[in-house]
Amino acid sequence: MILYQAFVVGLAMAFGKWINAYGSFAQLMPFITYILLAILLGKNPAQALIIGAAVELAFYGVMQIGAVLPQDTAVGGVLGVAFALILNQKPAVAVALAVPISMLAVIVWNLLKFWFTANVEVFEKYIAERNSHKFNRLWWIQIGVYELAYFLLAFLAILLGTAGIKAFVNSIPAQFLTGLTVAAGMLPAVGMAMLLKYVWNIAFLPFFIAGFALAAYLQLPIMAISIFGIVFGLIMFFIDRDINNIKTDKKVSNSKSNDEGDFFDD
Amino acid sequence: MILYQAFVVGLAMAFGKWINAYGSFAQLMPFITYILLAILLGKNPAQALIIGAAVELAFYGVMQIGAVLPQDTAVGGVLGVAFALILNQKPAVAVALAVPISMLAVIVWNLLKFWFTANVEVFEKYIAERNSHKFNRLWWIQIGVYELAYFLLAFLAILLGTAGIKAFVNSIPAQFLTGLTVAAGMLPAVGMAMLLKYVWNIAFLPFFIAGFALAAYLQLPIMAISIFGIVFGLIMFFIDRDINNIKTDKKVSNSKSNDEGDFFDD
Amino acid sequence: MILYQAFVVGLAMAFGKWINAYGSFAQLMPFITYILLAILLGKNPAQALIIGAAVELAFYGVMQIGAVLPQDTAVGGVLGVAFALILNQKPAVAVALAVPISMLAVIVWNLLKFWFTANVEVFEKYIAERNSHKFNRLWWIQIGVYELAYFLLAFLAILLGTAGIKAFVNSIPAQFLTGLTVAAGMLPAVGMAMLLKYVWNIAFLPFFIAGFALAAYLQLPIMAISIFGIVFGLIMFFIDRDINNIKTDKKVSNSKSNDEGDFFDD
Amino acid sequence: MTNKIKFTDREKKLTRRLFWRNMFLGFNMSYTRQQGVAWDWVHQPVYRDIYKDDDQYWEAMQRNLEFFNTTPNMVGTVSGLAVSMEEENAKAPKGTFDTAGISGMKIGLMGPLAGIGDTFFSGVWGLIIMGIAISFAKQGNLVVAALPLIALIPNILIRWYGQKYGYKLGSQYIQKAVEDGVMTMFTKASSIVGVTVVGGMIATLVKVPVVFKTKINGTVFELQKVLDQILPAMLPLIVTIICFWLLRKNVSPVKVLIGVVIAGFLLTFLGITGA
Amino acid sequence: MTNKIKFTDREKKLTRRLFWRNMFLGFNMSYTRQQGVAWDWVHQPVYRDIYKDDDQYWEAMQRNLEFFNTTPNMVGTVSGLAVSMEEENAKAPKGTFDTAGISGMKIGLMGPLAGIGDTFFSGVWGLIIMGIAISFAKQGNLVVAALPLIALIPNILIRWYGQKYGYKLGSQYIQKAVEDGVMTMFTKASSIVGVTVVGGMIATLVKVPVVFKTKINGTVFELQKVLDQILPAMLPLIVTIICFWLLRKNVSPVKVLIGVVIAGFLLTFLGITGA
Amino acid sequence: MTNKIKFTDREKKLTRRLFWRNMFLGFNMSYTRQQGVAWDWVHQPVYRDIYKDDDQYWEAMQRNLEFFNTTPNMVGTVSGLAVSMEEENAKAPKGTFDTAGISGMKIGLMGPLAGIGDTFFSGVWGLIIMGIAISFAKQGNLVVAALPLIALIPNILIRWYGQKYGYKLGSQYIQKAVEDGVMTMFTKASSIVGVTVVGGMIATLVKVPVVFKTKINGTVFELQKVLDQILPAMLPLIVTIICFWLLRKNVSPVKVLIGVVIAGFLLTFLGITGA
Ligand SMILES: OC[C@H]1O[C@H](O)[C@@H](O)[C@@H](O)[C@@H]1O
Ligand SMILES: OC[C@H]1O[C@H](O)[C@@H](O)[C@@H](O)[C@@H]1O
Ligand SMILES: OC[C@H]1O[C@H](O)[C@@H](O)[C@@H](O)[C@@H]1O
Repeated sequence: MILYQAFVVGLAMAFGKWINAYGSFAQLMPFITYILLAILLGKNPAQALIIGAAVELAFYGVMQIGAVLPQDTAVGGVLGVAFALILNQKPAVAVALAVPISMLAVIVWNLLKFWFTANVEVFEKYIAERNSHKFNRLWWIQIGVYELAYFLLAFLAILLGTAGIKAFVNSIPAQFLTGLTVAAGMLPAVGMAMLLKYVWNIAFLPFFIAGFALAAYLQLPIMAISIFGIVFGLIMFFIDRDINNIKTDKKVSNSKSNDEGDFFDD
Repeated sequence: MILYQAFVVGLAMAFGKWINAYGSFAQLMPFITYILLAILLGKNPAQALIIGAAVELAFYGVMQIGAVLPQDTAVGGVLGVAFALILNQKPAVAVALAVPISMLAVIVWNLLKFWFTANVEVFEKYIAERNSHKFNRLWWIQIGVYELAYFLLAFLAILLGTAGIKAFVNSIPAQFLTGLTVAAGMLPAVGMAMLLKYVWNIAFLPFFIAGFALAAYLQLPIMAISIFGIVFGLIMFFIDRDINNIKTDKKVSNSKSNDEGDFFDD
Repeated sequence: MILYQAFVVGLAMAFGKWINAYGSFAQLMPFITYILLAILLGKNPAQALIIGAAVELAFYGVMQIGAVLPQDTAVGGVLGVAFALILNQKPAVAVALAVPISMLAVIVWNLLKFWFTANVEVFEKYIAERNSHKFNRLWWIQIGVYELAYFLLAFLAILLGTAGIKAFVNSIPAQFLTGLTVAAGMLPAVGMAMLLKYVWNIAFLPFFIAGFALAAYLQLPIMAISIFGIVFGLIMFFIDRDINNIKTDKKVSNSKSNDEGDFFDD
Repeated sequence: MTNKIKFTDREKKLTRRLFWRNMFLGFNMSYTRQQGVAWDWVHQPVYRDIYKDDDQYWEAMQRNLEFFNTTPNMVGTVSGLAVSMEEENAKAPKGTFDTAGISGMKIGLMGPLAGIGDTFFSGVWGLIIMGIAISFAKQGNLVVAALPLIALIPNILIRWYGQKYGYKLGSQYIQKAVEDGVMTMFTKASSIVGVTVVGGMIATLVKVPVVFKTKINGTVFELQKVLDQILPAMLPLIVTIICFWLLRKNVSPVKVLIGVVIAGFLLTFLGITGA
Repeated sequence: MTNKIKFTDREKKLTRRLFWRNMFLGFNMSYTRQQGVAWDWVHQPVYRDIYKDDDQYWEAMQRNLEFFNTTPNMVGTVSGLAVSMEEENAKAPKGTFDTAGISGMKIGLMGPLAGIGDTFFSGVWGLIIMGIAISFAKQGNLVVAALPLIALIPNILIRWYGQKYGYKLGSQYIQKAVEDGVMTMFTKASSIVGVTVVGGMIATLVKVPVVFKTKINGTVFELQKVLDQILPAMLPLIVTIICFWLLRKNVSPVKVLIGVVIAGFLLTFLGITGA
Repeated sequence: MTNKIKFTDREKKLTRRLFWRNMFLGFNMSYTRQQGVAWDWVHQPVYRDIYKDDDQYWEAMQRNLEFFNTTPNMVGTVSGLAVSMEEENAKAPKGTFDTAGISGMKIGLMGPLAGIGDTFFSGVWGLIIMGIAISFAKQGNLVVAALPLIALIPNILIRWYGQKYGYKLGSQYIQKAVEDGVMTMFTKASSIVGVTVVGGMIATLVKVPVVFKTKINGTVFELQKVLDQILPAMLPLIVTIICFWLLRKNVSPVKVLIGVVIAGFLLTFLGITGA
């Protein structure tokens, strides 16, 4: 039983990490993985979604840009949801497990990337040797190791960790669980703040306030806020275009011809 | 009875078509005609309005610009409402009649306009002959024929068509009426699309989206949407003015004096 | 009893007028004074706030700019609230008293300011005499007289006016009170109009309309309207900055260096 | 623009007459001259008054029968301007005033004025007034009969003041407004209002009521609810966008109209939509 | 702008003293000098400290009694700048520093600063704070007593930092801000906030409650309902626009006020409005 | 941009192959070359096809192992361009085509494309799709499994058409777009959408539920209610601003994360927040 569970969680994990890299399909979203996981574990997929929603909310907005990956949300998510499903626990417990796991799992990725980096010169050597076969072999070996590593990580975590986690979860006092729920509810603030930091420019302040006010006062759903965001973005785009055209005109009139303005006219 | 009905519907029609041309008073709106129609037919004016609202909704947004007149909504409206009132039918029936009639009636207008066109050289001849009297006579004859044509159209339609329409309406199966109601509900989409086509410019996209979102999410009535539309229009007007002033300034500073900028200042 | 009441109202008045001048602390708001007043009079502070709210609403938006002070709202407010509290009257009565008193009280201020103006040459003389002591003495005397004048005004109004006011208030017919309530409800329109006049520029029209429509259709509270106002203000600020940068660039490119544009960049 | 314009008694009378006659501009349109014949009939009495000389009068009538077409509500300005120019012509010694300038002005202004006029009157104002009227009429509320009074205000004002200022202030202001781009800016602003309102209308007036529901695993699945959760008024929006796209591909409005009716019936017969 | 400004102990003491004395700027205003006398009283100790020479001290007192008027909350910047200039004067060999520059700066800045200050403090901030305070007070909620703490934050900050930066960074920044149009842009932005809020206030705070109703053909006709269907808060808007229009025609505020009161009574006696 | 692009059969096959291989760009990233190795593996078959000459093929492989990093979804354009340049190289007589141009283009475009790509895909699109998905998932609604189909549309389109146009239309358009500032404008517009959505998310997704209440003078005082009266979702906003401020001070995200968790526990233990 536990062996089977460990095995299927390992599979789900391998699938999740594949999706993480392949085609930037991450927007295929972890929820697919959670449904898969629930089916393989013989649990209710709807329940898996509810647990998964709590976990994804806590990860909401976290993203990797350039080199910095603060949390491996795929690993945290799969294991958090898996433990909660196996132990029939509440979403709060899944969050409690997912967050620390996601932080620890970054280490695995760093190790893998370190090894990939070491291999760059091997690839170079194969090219110098004009050996396509070896080049491709190493490419696929790396991908295989990547997949295997995450499979094993999940497999071992379930196999060896379930008993301990169960004992741990059962010993959690009620007030601690309340604290956990509150903390999980606050976590999306970090993701939001990271996103803000990435795109921030003081000139965007009014739109930030507008988005907040529309949601806070008019109780609009995410879709509506997004639509109004698109409205703002487009308005500013066209105003910028008009302003920009003057600038271009000015430069142009000082130098060459005037046919640049109509790039966007239709 | 039927003769009287045919006569008063003819009158209402003549009135409606007069309003169509005189002083661009079309915004005096067909509803006046429908109230008139109900009173003359001895029916409830409130009921006429309810039927008329369904018909006008199906015509909503249809407009003539330049040469193209896709539907003669005045003719369709008067006859559709008249039949529904006379036969005590539901709004959906009025719509079912009004839409095809409005399309057919365009032919009448085209015939009339064809004749007016042929007469242009007659007018020219009268001017060459310096004959004011004949010029004016032809002018009023044309208007008389125009009015009479629509009067007769309505008169005959009621006189000859009522029995057939009644039989036809009674034979309509329930599901067909449902289909009709659905189709009538969808028809304003065509008017909206025509308006959009007329004014469209990609830079207006954000305002289109905004209008839609305000109505879809905040359930605002037409008046409110219009007010927000005015807000958007004015904001863009003043921003354009500012941008434009720079352009003007630029040209001006290259050539002549600077007193143009204050055309709008107050 | 009445003496004590007159005395404490005088104190509250002196406090209120102090706050009117000191540190532009008017935003410390009359409500503090009303709470104080209620406590000193042994009345319910919550009730004082409710009465005060009605009075402040009738004064809402009235402000002194430059020389023109249309109403001395501090005097009107304290006496209006004081009479209503002492006579256990409704907010409408407080408004009925506060508005005319606030207009009359402007006279007192004009008299005081007239005397201060006459004293300017005395101050000049003391400076010519190099007499710091006398300079400071006159300064404090003026402040003392200012405070005392308003204390006495309130003291006498309560002492001598209460009986008359009581008789007057009791004789008010019901319909008159209704009229009063309606009039009081309409009064903020004057304050709003004054504010508008002060800041008006035709380019602000869309924002005025937007503020109105947001409140009228979406029932948003003041705070929300303010937030949307800030959104509008900021958006226009940044658009103006962009437009302005072009203007500056243009001038600059015609003359000197280009380092001015980045004053605001961050 | 000063609003102190002094008219002589004769001018006042002419002005009023022109105003009323211009109401007929929409009658008797032809394919070749559009409102050309109407222009002549409208200005007849004014030309008579201006040209004491019969030759000149008939020359003017002949000249002005030319092609003319603008939004009738906007004609006032052109009328006023044209009349003031005809007066110049009447006063000038024969042969010194080039009447081509009158034609030029008419042709030059009728286009931009139609642009603004159609956008504003058909695309914005008519739309709003009609929208409100429909919402009253739906409830059988007779107050609707009073709305035209409001609706006609801009119509009357633009006709009257357009003509007045056109006559007195001459072409320079309008010319200037066109050159300064104020005209374009105004049309753009009007269009924005129109487009916003159209956006709103789609969500409130176009109806595609989905009644389809089914049971999946015992839970009822109502298609309309799921659609609303994604985007309220999604189907009306999609239908309108399809129509818009077809019209832009120059499919004739009538075909689009018939297509929509057929779609409505089909969807209903398939049990997807209903009432 | 760097926020690392080093003050000596003496400067710190002076700064604090000036800050507190400036609180009195609103007292003892006169028609001829407005805040001129107050300026002198406020700066007395600072001038004493700067000018060891008694002649110079009294000359400064005399000079600064001149006309001065700005939004009291904005005085910090001018104060800081003026003091730094007086210090230059004190250090400069007699007769080499032109004190007209100090007057010029005071006169030059007091206007724009009053523009921003009045707009922001009376037109925006005061309005918002008061609006919120009234909504609390209406319910008798004593929390209102805590609001001044928030309300005074910008007052205190602008006074304090304005004075600090005015003193240390000199006039170039403010000069520059005025020239770059940043000042105008800021005033405009503030005004937009104010105008928006006023628009909102009209709909929420001005009340013209219509109670008129009648029966037409058996159906009850409630005027307020019909008005609301056309435009909610229509009458408050109209009343305010009329007041605004009268004020722009330079009708005195007091007359407008009395007019509104009379209108309120009249409408009530006629049975149109009520409570 | 014309949308009539003719491809030969060979080109069609290559195009499709490139498209699929590019899906692997995110694998096997290294610290030193990021996606450099993946680029080589992806373009292997295309280079093979282009360079009949084995020397040239291996030279290209060696050359293209260089550092490369962009948003994988945006790679299409660069790929298309690079391939067309390699073809020029293959056709040109040896030594006449400077392959530095290929590197230059790759390095020059990968930055701006990553800017747009990360902003749009992570900051806007992903955020919205995930937000909607979470709201479905919360209710256990399996419809969520269908959302990826919508979510992947822009991904696929940009990959496919980017590559197609990149290949055929060459660098001038993209170059031009960068120069004209269209690229910047687009990134700015995307960022505005992102920032707006983040603002909205804070109010809807971040939860700081205050349960503290007490009796003052017999009336119940609920802290959450008072806070809501001042500003709904005030605490979520404050928490986010604090996090943002810490991140801007370069506090590591992990520390901020831990800090928030601790704060959540503390507030709960103190009886202020709860569930
Ligand atoms: O387009 C200008 C004008 O053309 C024709 O005269 C008619 O369609 C009018 O309704 C329209 O306003
Ligand atoms: O206008 C500047 C200033 O003038 C006077 O001093 C007073 O009315 C102040 O309230 C105002 O701020
Ligand atoms: O920033 C560009 C690019 O950098 C890395 O390749 C990854 O972090 C991607 O997710 C990102 O899009």
